[in-house]
Amino acid sequence: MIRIDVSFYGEISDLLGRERAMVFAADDITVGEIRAELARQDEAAAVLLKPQIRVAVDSRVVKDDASVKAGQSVVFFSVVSGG
Amino acid sequence: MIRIDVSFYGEISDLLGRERAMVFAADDITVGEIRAELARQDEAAAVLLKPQIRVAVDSRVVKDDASVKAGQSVVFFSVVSGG
Amino acid sequence: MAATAHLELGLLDAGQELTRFISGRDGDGAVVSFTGLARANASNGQEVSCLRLDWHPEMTPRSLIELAEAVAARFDVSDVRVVHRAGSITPGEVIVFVAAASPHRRQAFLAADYLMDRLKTEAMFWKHESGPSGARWVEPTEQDRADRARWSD
Amino acid sequence: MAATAHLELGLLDAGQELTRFISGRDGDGAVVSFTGLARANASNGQEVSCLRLDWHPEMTPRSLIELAEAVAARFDVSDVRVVHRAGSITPGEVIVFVAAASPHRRQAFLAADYLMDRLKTEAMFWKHESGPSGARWVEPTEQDRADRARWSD
Repeated sequence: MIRIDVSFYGEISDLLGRERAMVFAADDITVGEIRAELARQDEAAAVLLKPQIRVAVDSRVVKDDASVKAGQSVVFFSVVSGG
Repeated sequence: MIRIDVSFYGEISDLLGRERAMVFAADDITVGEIRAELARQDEAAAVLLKPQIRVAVDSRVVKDDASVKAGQSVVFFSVVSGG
Repeated sequence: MAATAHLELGLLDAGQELTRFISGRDGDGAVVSFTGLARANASNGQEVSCLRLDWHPEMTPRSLIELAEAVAARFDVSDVRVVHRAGSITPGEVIVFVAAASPHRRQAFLAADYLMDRLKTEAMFWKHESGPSGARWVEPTEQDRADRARWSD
Repeated sequence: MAATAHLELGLLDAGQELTRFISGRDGDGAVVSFTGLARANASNGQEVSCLRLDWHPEMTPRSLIELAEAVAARFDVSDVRVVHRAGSITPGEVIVFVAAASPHRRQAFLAADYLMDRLKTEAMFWKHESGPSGARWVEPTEQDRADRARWSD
């Protein structure tokens, strides 16, 4: 059992809030599995399946096959814009 | 007889000073005639014959055929550079 | 070659930033700055009463310094500075200040120009406008993407 | 569309100029500034202890406002400002400050860039450097002329 803190930034935070804790039976899962699990739990989280929603693990942007371990933080985020 | 104040800006002012008053017999002369007269009076003023030395009458840049009347000021100047 | 970045949660004083950036600088000659101001109207013309820039405590500051360093490495500049606001911003307030110093005028212009194009599309902020006619999230415009695409990377 | 120019015989405070220029500006979004600083070394590497900018009481101020107005007419900018020092200038001091404001970032960059290229070759100043190894008059460099030639007029 691992617990992972997932947070949401940008437009998706309107639908999903800022943060939620998730618990998984496995020791080691992928970012893609977290996306799928969120979409299963919460209809609004289907937005996470859009390709422009990127993800970071421990503040590093990664692809969906990146693994996540206990204690790591996962951030899903909408399109960024500075300046 | 007319009197014309001639001044010099930039590198040529090292050779010719800032200003000199000139007197001409005619009522109306050209800038080119002033250039020639200066070069005749003063060997150093031969520098004025170089094409990069421009001239203004009453602060407006003109060509050598521009006429100059009593009371007008003539400025000869070297290459400019701002910024 | 130096690059510094700062995430500012309070007000950003662009004049003071410029004063600090040029202070004691007698070897460079050229300093170009860009100041981005919050506008009272969105690109669709609607009135904006508040702009909010959401930010992530690690990713956002890191994105700023990484972009500043990329610019310092790419151009012949001696110093690059980025200061970026986060949080709630009122129209007329400064959102971002960038500056580049170089002995070469064109390099300073290019560095500031490139840095702004990258900040618009890559700085880790999430921009939200609200006003009397509603609220919306703001993404980089087509023009921002075209500006970014002018550069080879 | 506004264009203003000022010939400064004292010190030029670039930070204060930027603060004034952006004050109350909530419609533009983009302000680009260029600050030119007196360098401690000439382009040939020789130490410069004093830079002197000679100026003409009528032609010099007029050349500044004419250049500012030409820039304001050519680009999609709402405001253009030029402040230029004249007289004796010590290394590290500001020689020139220009700023352009626009709703469009690229137009503000282009306006400031073009204005500097024109000031370098057309502003009515005569520049004289002196230092321990002698004195010389300074003309626009080949690079300045090439920069000016990038524009169609």
